[in-house]
Amino acid sequence: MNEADIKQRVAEFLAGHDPAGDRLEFLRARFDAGLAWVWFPEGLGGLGASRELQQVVERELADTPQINGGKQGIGLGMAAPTILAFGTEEQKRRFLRPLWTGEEIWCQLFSEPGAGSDLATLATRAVRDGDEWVVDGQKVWTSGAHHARWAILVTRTDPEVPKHRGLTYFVCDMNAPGVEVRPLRQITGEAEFNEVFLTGVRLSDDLRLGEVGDGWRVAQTTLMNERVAIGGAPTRRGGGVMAAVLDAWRERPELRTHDLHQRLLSLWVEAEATRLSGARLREQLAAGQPGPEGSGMKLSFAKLNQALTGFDVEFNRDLGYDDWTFRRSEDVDFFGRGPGYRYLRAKGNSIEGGTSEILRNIVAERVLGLPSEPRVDKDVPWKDLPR
Amino acid sequence: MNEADIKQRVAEFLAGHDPAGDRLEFLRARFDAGLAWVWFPEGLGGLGASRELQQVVERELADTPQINGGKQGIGLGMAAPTILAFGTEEQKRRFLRPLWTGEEIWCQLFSEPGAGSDLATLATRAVRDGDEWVVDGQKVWTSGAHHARWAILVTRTDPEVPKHRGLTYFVCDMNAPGVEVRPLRQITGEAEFNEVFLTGVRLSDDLRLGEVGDGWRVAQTTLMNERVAIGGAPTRRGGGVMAAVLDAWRERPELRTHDLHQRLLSLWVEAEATRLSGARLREQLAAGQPGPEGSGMKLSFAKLNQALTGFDVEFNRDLGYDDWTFRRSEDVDFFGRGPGYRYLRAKGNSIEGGTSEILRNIVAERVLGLPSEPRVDKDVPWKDLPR
Amino acid sequence: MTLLYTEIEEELRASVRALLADRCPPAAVIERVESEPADLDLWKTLAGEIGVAGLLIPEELGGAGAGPGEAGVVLEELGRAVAPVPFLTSAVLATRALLPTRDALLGELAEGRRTAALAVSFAASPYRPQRGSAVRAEGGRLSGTVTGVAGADAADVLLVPVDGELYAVEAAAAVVTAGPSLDLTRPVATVTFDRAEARHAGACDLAAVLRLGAALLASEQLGVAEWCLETTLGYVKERHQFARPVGSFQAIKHRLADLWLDVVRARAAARNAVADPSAVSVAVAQAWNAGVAVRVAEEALQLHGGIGMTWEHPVHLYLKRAKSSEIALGTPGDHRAALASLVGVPGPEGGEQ
Amino acid sequence: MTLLYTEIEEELRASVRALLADRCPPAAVIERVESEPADLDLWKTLAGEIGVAGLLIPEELGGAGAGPGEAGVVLEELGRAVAPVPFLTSAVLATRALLPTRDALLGELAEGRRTAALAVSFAASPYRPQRGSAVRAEGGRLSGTVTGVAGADAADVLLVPVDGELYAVEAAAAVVTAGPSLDLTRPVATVTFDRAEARHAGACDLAAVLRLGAALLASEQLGVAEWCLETTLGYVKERHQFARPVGSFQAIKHRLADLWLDVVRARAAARNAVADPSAVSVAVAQAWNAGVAVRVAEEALQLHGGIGMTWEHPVHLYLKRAKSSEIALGTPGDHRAALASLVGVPGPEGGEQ
Repeated sequence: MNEADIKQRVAEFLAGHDPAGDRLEFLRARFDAGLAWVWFPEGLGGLGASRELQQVVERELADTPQINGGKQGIGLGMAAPTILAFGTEEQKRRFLRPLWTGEEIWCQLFSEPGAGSDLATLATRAVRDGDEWVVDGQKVWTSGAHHARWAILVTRTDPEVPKHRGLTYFVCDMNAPGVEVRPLRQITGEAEFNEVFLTGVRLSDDLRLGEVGDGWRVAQTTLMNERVAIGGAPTRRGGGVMAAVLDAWRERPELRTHDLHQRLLSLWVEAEATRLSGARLREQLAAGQPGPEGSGMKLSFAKLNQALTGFDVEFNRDLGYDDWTFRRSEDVDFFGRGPGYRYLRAKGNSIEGGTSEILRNIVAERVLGLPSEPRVDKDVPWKDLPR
Repeated sequence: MNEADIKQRVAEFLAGHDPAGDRLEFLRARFDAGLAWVWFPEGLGGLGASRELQQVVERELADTPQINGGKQGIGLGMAAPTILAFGTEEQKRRFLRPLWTGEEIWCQLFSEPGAGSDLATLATRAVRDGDEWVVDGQKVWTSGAHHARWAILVTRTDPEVPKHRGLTYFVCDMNAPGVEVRPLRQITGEAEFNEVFLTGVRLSDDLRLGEVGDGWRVAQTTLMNERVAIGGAPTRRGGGVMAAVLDAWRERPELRTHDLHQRLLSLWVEAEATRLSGARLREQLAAGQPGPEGSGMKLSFAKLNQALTGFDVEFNRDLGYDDWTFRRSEDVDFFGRGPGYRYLRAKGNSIEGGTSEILRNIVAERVLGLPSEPRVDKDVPWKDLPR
Repeated sequence: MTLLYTEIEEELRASVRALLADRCPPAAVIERVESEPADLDLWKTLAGEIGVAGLLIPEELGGAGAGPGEAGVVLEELGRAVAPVPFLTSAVLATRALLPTRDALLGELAEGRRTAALAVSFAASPYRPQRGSAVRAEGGRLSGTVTGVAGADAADVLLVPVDGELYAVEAAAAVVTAGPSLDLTRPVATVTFDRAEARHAGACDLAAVLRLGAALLASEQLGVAEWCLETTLGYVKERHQFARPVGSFQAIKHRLADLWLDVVRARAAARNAVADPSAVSVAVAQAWNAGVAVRVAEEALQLHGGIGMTWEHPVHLYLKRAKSSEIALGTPGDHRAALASLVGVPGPEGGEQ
Repeated sequence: MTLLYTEIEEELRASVRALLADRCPPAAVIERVESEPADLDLWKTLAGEIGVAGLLIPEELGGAGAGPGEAGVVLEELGRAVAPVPFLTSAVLATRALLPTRDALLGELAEGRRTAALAVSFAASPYRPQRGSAVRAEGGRLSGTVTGVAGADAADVLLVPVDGELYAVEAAAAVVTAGPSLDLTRPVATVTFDRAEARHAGACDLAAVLRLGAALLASEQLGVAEWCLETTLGYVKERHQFARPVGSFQAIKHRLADLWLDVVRARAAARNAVADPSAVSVAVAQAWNAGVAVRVAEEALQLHGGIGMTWEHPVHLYLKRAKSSEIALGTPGDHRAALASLVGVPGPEGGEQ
């Protein structure tokens, strides 16, 4: 299937469905026409085409009703590829369509207070009871949990074996009794995330994704898709966080000093070199030469954002803050807020989605081929690990 | 014994010995009067007094013939305290007097090509043969080996036990057959150091310092004294390497830029804060509160010297060098040479006398109490270690 | 002159630390910062029982006749606790402004019966003392606005420098408007005077006042950095990941060793600035310590991982204090710029570029 | 415009790399640098067999009609080998100076029959092209001195810009005095003309010439950084201390990961500068890559421990090249200063201070 075939499909679809009609009907029809994600199999929102062709579809359908990439992010970016890879036919048919149309929102129940960087040490238990599993534990850093219908969930089903081997992956029904969602307040004042307490939550066995004990492998698929998604958006020269800093710099000449000027020029160069390497990475991906550079983009962006937002607060000599109110926020409104907010929020960039420490380990071992450290937890049953 | 007593001793000594007479005779007499190092025992150059009182002696004898602190550095700073701590009475009487007067120069045979940071893994073998030991191996980074009469030497006497337990410490006769000294050229062009090849060198057992197999403990005494000696000299504000940079900065206004100016001001602040912490450390030592800060001085100075000398080359926009000639140098003539030399020589500051990496480990574990890493070499016989 | 702590200073530290441990644990600070940040009960005890409010005031004026060294130790402890009390604003800045006048108010300040604030922007510096101030005096009355005033929320009386003269205005005669502040534990306010009745107290060398404030702020920054470093050390020794304490990973160890070297130097710089509060010493202490406090607080947050990003963990209070203090009384860049002429490191003016 | 390497570039790289591996291993470079640094035999092969000398020269003038992209790849490889050949000085700087004149000498340079050097200080920059030059032209003869000239030792002919005009002088007609240079593999010399016979070749926009040189130097710096990073990775994987490869220690791993991020960005910046050698792209590439090369070389030395401090290990050749290149054709600070006006980040002039 090539670009012309795809264009033809889109044209046929548009001939039969009016973009000005009911939004949801239109999206459902688009899914059924295989134009949701063309590289997925036929019947599951795709056409079995190559992934690059999705760009053609997006271009052709740019003026039609769109899905909500922000609110549906976890579902689209993490749950869907995992369900596609490990789900039963029945699971794929049940979950993918409403996931894509946005009728059902997804969230992710992975991290725990005691299992952050070392996710595989997680303690949320799932115990089999006939055709059901009973889940007890606490998850944290869950965004969107309060309007999610489903969650992807990793649990420990066997504490007697080493930590990577005793995990099982589920789809969790967020409406099930025993699921409690509490907003988690951050240092910015607001709550983007939640804590999720699971108490005697019963999940039927057909919500299991992959084999019992194979949860680590399933979770790796999810996480691989997460890391590709972070830090990949193209920016223009002097754009992104730098643009916010430059606006202030140009508007307030009375605050400029030589010290700040030299530091800003250095940051400008770093931002531009980082932007260029992102552009080069996208060229590589487009040319089908993925290359290892992707692993580092998040690291570089986190450092740069933190330096720039810290600079911004200092430059503005701003002792104020815009709003400490404890409220639930749906999105990160980075540019709609003040320098103080940006400074604090950017601190999370080196923690969320893999800490910079873990990412440096990954670069060192997987990209540079450096030997791993002596491991003390490889062959120890999970229940005997020090914690 | 107090300050007045010491002054009296010095006065009596001066009454009997003319500083204008034979230099060596004067120094020998000073040693015999216990005024070499007053905190050493009587009969061994000292008076069993407290260490602070040495300052009084130095002040009172400032205008008399002096020993050569540079050339005798290893003997005075490392060999002497070790001999005092572990030597037999006979060894102390034999070695300490000519060591102090400078009649016999000492060097240090510790590091090996395969044993740098991990000194305890050293491979130079000493095998017992009746009342003698036969030594074979290669040492490196030995300063002053070419005019040394004696060396302090660590050898492996038992390869069958874990590495720290199979070491034995000797005084090595540098005139013995089988000792070969070769100058080791550095990146600066010159050779401050030597490689020393030991081939079938026979040392009598009475040159052994400490027990057989106890060499690691003896070497720790030596190294502790080395680290105290490094980076402890008082400087004035804007002195040291900074002074060399500032001279150039003031003399060549046409080379100044805002970039360089801001960087120089930052380095000036770092240099001053570092200098103040050195001054505070000396106050603590004088007040008998040693404190852990000493462990860090060498780290701070190495970083600062490297940054300053790198800045200096860039500021001078100097593409030249003063002299690449391969020649033996007795001392580090840091300030008599050009910026390029200082830049290259300062690179050694974070390697010699304990790398900055090892010093950070020491600070982290001994000062901050952080747990050590998992060790894979603790209980393995030396001969079975991977290398 | 010594860079060490005296026995008297160590005793003072012990008293302050014990009181703060009892009355001002981090959880209590978090709880109060959104309703009424300033803890005036605690301040009453510090001033009345320990006598910290009068440290800089001579005995004959009702104070303790101590000096910057003692005040520095108090600030180290207050920094370690991010204690929301007006010591720096009342007992250092306002008191120092008033000292040359030997005004009777000093006695009341010393006893802690009244609390003052210097109506100057906390973002002003010894080099730009007027930043944020626009107040004029007319016939014994003041009119105008000062932005970014620290400690105004806790003050009974405002000391207002206008054209080299110092005026005292009852807080009730001014409008003090507190907005949200980056530093939750030392919020700033806009102070507005509209023909407010003012008492002339005497002359005021505002740059000198702010310089002493900057000298002592370096001690507070040291305290902030110390708490952050110690708390992080404690956390990484306890927190396990990959079946090892996080603090046994070498990359973490080396970063903490480097931070410790920074803090050791911050201690020396802070003590030097209180032993000799000259322009050079103060500029060095601020240029170094402000950055160290921010760096250590930022690393503390990072090394706490996710928990450090939560409101319930106190590390954010320290980060916000550190970052605000970087701006307060001159940024590190301002202090470095001042050193250029103070120590003879001239800029490129007259040279190329 | 692409930031990737083309197939043609990769083929060119492979040829150059294979030749250098054979003829220019580090040990051979160390051996020759103190007697006769420039390897003219190697240069003859590179120019004659691989054709690198004519890359920037159009086909109708006897060259290969390639562009900065190909030249950049050659410089990456020459940087990786710290190869002592006059590619940058003759085939880039001198050639680019001569190109607008379409002088017949270009054909000889393209074939490698003759080698040229631009008689301009290597410490000059697009922003200060005259730095180090004091030459005047009188009646077809040149007099004066240029300091810090790179490649003069290997040149048959010197191209001398004087007041916007370019003159060609036979090397034999000038006095070339080489002193000890920090960069052993690309020494600089003082060139003196005493009424030297000169041929007027045409006009010369020296700033533009030096800008292209700076663009391509960024590729060489990338090559230097790559060799240092790769060699260090190889070393720490093999070198054992404490019964573990040194490269298994986390602090080392994290530093190397950060260096790799720097090198990845240096590659993007270098490719951008050859794809679009505009003032902004060149300034970015130099401001970033010069520092990366120095930083990676310094870390390479440190992570090699004692062996890195010895003359016999080649890492010092790279450190010296990196540090000299930081000064060459504008320091990072010079290039950042240029960006201020190029991209609209104005300085404080007119504001405070």
